[in-house]
Amino acid sequence: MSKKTNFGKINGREAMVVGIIIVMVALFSILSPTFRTYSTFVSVLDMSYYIALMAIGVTFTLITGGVDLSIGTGLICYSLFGGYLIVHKDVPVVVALIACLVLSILIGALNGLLVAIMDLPPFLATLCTCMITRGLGSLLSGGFGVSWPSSLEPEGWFRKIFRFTVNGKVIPIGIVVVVVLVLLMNFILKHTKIGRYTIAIGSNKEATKLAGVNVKFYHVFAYVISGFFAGLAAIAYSATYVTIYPGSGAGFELDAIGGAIVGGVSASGGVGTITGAFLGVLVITLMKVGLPFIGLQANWQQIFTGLVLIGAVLIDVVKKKK
Amino acid sequence: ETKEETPATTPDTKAPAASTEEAAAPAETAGGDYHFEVIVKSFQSTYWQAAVKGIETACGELGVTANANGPANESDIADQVQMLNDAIQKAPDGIGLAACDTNSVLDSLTAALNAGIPVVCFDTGVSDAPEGSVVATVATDNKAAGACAATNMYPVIKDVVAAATADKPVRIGEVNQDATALNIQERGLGFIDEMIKLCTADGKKVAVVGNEFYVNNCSDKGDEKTAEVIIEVGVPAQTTVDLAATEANKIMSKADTIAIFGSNQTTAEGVITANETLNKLATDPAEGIIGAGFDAGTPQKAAINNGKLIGSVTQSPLMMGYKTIYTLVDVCNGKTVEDIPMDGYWYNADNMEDEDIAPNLYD
Amino acid sequence: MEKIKQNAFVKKVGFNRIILVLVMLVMYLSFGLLTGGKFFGMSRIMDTMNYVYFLGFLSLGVTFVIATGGIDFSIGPVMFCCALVSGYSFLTHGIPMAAALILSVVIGLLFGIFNGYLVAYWKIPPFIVSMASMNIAKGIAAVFTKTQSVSWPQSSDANGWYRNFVKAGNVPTGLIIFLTAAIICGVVLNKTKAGRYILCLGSNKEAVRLSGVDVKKWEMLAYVICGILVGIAAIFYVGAYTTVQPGYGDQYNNEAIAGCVMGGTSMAGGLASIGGTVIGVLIISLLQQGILALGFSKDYQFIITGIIVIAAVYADVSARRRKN
Amino acid sequence: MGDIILTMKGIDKSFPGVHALDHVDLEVRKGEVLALMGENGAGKSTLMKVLTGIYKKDSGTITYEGKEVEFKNTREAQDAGIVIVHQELNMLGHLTVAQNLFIGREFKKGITIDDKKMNEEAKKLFDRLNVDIDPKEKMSNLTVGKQQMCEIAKAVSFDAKVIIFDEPSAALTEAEIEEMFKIIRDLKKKDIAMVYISHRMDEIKVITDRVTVMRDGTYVGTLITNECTKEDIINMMVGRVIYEDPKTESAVPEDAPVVLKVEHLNAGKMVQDVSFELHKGEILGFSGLMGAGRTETARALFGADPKESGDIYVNGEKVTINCPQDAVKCGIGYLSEDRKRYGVAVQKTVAENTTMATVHQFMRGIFINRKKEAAVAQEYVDALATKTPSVDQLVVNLSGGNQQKVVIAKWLTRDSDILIFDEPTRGIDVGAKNEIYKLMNKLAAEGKSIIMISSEMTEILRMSDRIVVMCEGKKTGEIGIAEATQEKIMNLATREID
Ligand SMILES: Nc1ncnc2c1ncn2[C@@H]1O[C@H](COP(=O)(O)OP(=O)(O)OP(=O)(O)O)[C@@H](O)[C@H]1O
Ligand SMILES: Nc1ncnc2c1ncn2[C@@H]1O[C@H](COP(=O)(O)OP(=O)(O)OP(=O)(O)O)[C@@H](O)[C@H]1O
Ligand SMILES: [Mg+2]
Ligand SMILES: [Mg+2]
Repeated sequence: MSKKTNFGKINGREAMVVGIIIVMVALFSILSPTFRTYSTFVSVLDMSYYIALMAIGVTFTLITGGVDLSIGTGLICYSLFGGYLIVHKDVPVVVALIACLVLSILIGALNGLLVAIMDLPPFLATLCTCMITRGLGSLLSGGFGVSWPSSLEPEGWFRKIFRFTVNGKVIPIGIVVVVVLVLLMNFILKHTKIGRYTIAIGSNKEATKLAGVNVKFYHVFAYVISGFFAGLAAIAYSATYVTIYPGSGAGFELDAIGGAIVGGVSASGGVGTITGAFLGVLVITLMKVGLPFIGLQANWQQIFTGLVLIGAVLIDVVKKKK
Repeated sequence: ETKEETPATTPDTKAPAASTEEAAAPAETAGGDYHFEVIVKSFQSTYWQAAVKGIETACGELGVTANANGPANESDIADQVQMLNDAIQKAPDGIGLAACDTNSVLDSLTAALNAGIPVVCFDTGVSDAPEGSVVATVATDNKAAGACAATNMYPVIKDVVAAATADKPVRIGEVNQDATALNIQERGLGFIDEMIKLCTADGKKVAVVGNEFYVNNCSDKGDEKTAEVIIEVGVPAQTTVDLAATEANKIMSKADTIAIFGSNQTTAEGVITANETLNKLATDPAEGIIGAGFDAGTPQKAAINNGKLIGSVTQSPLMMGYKTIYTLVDVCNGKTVEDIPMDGYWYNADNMEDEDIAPNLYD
Repeated sequence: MEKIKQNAFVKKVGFNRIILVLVMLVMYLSFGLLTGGKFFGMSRIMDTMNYVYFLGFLSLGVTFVIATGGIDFSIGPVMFCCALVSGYSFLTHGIPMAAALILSVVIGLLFGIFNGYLVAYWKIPPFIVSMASMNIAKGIAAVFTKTQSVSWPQSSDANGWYRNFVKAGNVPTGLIIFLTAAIICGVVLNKTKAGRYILCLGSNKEAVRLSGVDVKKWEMLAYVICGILVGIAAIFYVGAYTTVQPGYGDQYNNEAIAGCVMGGTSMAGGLASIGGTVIGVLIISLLQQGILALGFSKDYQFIITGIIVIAAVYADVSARRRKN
Repeated sequence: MGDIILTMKGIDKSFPGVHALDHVDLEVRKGEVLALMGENGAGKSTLMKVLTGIYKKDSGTITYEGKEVEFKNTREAQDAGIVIVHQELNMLGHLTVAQNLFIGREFKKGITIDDKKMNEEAKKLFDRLNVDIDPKEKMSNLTVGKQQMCEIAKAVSFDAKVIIFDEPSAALTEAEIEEMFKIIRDLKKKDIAMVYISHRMDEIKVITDRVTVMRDGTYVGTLITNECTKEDIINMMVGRVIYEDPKTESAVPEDAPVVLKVEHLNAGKMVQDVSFELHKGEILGFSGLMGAGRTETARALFGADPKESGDIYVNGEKVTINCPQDAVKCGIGYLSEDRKRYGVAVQKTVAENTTMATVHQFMRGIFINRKKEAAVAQEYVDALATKTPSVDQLVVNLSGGNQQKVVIAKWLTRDSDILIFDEPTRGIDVGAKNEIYKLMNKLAAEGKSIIMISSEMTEILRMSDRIVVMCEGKKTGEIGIAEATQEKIMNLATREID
């Protein structure tokens, strides 16, 4: 009843997810000696970057009571576009990065327009932009897969945002970048107007409108944030992996949304934290990376992911019943 | 290595049906304003872009036209079948086909046969094709190409393998994109079987572990407990680069791993990606893991130049496309044609610039 | 314009649906003309129909789920799971073809029960349930088949008789079966108790529950019907395209859902039109086929489908808003 | 009395199917409290929503501080100094009290929101208003009354010149109402004009200066509070409409059998040890303030919400009711207080809604016999005089009263012997209201038994044979209609339970 339990609830969920992470790490480490190496730790992080960045963005839309299904194909679309500019148009990497982000913001704004202004159901609207970005990505890149400059080339400097090597030791600096962004966005969600109104829209859109808030603007903005972070995720993806193939990317969004939900973000709006979403993403990535290590064929990871998702939501359902 | 520009005109042993079909078709002049439809597996990777380039070159040389098309994804079987059907509808003088799936195109091949359109398969053969529909296949012998990687890798790791004991076995990894596509299967098994052969020849006991398909279909899966050399096969849940990298990472993280082979562009890049974190790849087995790849592409070429991979096997997509058109024109001109086996070429930092290698190393 | 809209016939069929039919005809004609008439050919039509069948069954299935206000985007992977597991059982474990076909439907049914139970009885949001079952379907299929693709027998094969469901000689049996199924679905949705409750609970679940109706049962039934239809879709998929690979199938979710909502089924639930779904599926298939036939890449199809769906749904949403 | 600050003239507003405001006039003066009265559905809320820019008027003029104005949204109205406390709560359950209080006008520190300052300011405001609420509490954890006080505090916290209270007292306890009156008197001293909408006659006499009365969307007239009697106001409100004669004594014979007996029903905090009996042919009124737990009692009884304990007997037989199906099988029907949310499926037709509980009666084999269904639905449309062009009309296009009749028809087709009417006339216009009263009396006369939950005292006194009063989840008393008075009921409804 008191504010303590309020706080307790949110932190409780996060604490629980941290607990799950610890248990998973312990389990994998016991079952597989190769798992408990520095490099595995780094590769878990490597995979978590782009999913976590998408999760940060999509959490904003989830909190408004919507969803953004276009981030996965969007990510590939932006990444293809940027890569195409570098490889085929010889633009400097900085320009490509900016182009990536600009395109992502535009697609985010398009989602916002469809959902907040044209009042289309978020699921459907973003499903359509998912299809559109999937096609657009191939068209913008001329239908070809592209490879961004490698870390050995001077133009590959952007890869050092996420990972660089000192004396043969890989420093996963990306985790710092992502954590800073997580904390920043968590702060924005909790302590700025943008965040406040995002929660308010998810809580009761009509009442928020009656309070004189420019609901449309903030609603659109949530989708722009989602798009923008898909753009950042595109950069992380391009920086971590070698070649970007058109036609891929569908399904990435589900890892991000799944992570957010495991981390306690409610699919019906109003509830959730960015830190929670980030921790949830770590669970998903750990599963992807860890399960092959303990000798389970890669396909088991999909079954486990499905079960973990249901389990996570079931906790909420059972809690609510009590 | 078969490097003839024109196929051998050996006595007519194959595809008699096709030649009679052709004879029945309205006679065209040899210079040929022929039009062909070419269907590739997809345009996703640069591999196929190279193939299309070869097709265009051949068309330019012969003065024929060809229209290349392909689904968005190598797994879009349904789309490719439709494309093939559409191509047949257009009644071209011939069809070049790289089938995503060899079984799903059979009905369409029958339709092509009935319509009197000769089909040349390239990259991937269709073994069960109805008699006479496929007049020739221009494809890499994937088994040989996979074995080629093993043959070239083995000398480098020979000493380490020799030193291996049942108590302290060594591990050779292989990452395959999937266990479904015929060419990947053959390639993967080709590498495994050759490696087993080479190791057993040196008196080593070999075991194959990992993905069930490869374990069950290799020449001898052995026993992991007594083996001195363990070949571990990883297959990602889906063919995305991140999951391919995870599989590579899993294998490369193991302390006893001495070598790893990525059996196509995606998985070879997976190995390279995993190495970004692990930093274990080296050209000397004493210093780290020996890596080998398959196909080309900028990242692989760079990795070879930088001493991350000792080399890679390239097919010649360019030549395959090129020869497909030549074969089709021959068919149209009533010549008898034969299957053209294409070789896999081992390339490394030394021979990358060679005249007969460089054109096949697409970006 | 207003006059047309007020016309009794137009009102009954629905203005937007008539527009859709027109869109479809225009598309068909223009594809026909652009391909020099080849698109009109009988065998071409049969090809198009191959795509209509399996997508149509998926779309019919998901229509029931969307009618309850839910969503299921595990249908594509579940369809592949059905085809893979039953096909693998046939090829490797030697079960008879008839049993394999039944198995396919049963697997679809089991997924329907699983999804429906979690949604209706455990109150887990449909979105999350389908996200989970999509992963589970892919995983099970891959584990069961040892990540092998499965090629069903050809029509020339002794066991290839199942292909007669798709096409028997030159008789488009698939069309007959699909239309019959659509009519049955239409009857179930509009004329039976099950359909009535599914639609009503989609419109206002709480009101139906407070009327003393076992809403959980009916809500679950929608998912079960969907599951069965997905199992049937699997048969039509392999009947036309022979081979299925593990790990895929998601690409058909979007198209099936798009076909359904394009036809006027509301994502908010309560409003569903089987006729609309059939038209929607035809449009999607035409688009898919036409774009391929014109030699354009599939990318255009994605973009155009996305735009058409947005337009169709926006038309519905704004019409409803004007009414209120 | 102060100068005129606000004039509304000839305001007209129609909703599809409802002419909600028909050339209404209104005049508000500085430093006065103007009561705006009228039956449910008279158009009071609509008029205020037009004033504050929530609805766009069809015609008419609004003059504020001498200038003609037209606010496009609440924000503009707020900025001009007109704020409104809405009838329905507009809370954001996921945010704290302070965050709710300052939503849309947060204090800022740089680009961030200064939650600390907001909490402090909220504390100051609550201290000044003498309300005991923790600003850091999550809004959804407050009682309805406290939430309402937050809304009032929020209105006060604006530097407003005109404050509109739309039925603020409905959810408040006596003590809270006293607090609110203090606040209002305070505001009056500051020359702030207020519009006070309430159905409670006593409050009107205590706190307001003038009374403007509306009826059926029209302006009837304005009285000076001190110079008129309750009866004057009621006459103006009710006008030509003749209500069913109020009951003065129970119409139920002494020996009428007990059809429903509830013993020691417990369901959460809102239903604690509730027991009562319902006789055949009886209308049993349930009275109490909002939040008294009557709805919860009804829902628990009906099986709509889980219950912890308690026995239910129907016609003397003990029954188990765990879900609405069980209740329906026992012959119980429930008309929810929130029609739109729990009563009708608005996107479905009248016929479909009518047969919602009884589809199985219209089956021919596995098919629904639509003809028979339509015929039966039409029968009830005629019997209840539901205004609808046809039974194929979508319910969303019907007015509230007619929607209510569709819900009643639903239970009548089911032949339910026990009917629970939860706020049967909420949001229903005067004419329809009377028809529903007639209908209820008719049903009771036919031997059906009715539980009627109502927050309107007049309705309770007019319709009930017996009255159960609840307060904070407990039954606090039971009075026969012959002895019942408003005061007695109010006493029981606000009784502090030891
Ligand atoms: N948004 C709306 N759409 C359609 N009809 C409406 C709408 N809002 C109000 N009405 C109708 O307008 C009429 C006046 O409603 P209003 O809420 O103004 O009454 P009121 O006097 O405030 O009643 P109460 O005392 O119950 O609050 C009613 O018949 C109501 O059903
Ligand atoms: N467990 C609870 N905790 C907090 N608030 C609750 C709880 N249960 C109910 N409430 C609130 O109290 C109100 C209960 O009112 P309820 O409808 O039961 O009372 P009522 O006597 O029927 O009054 P009315 O019908 O006039 O609203 C609900 O609107 C709800 O917001
Ligand atoms: Mg009102
Ligand atoms: Mg109530």
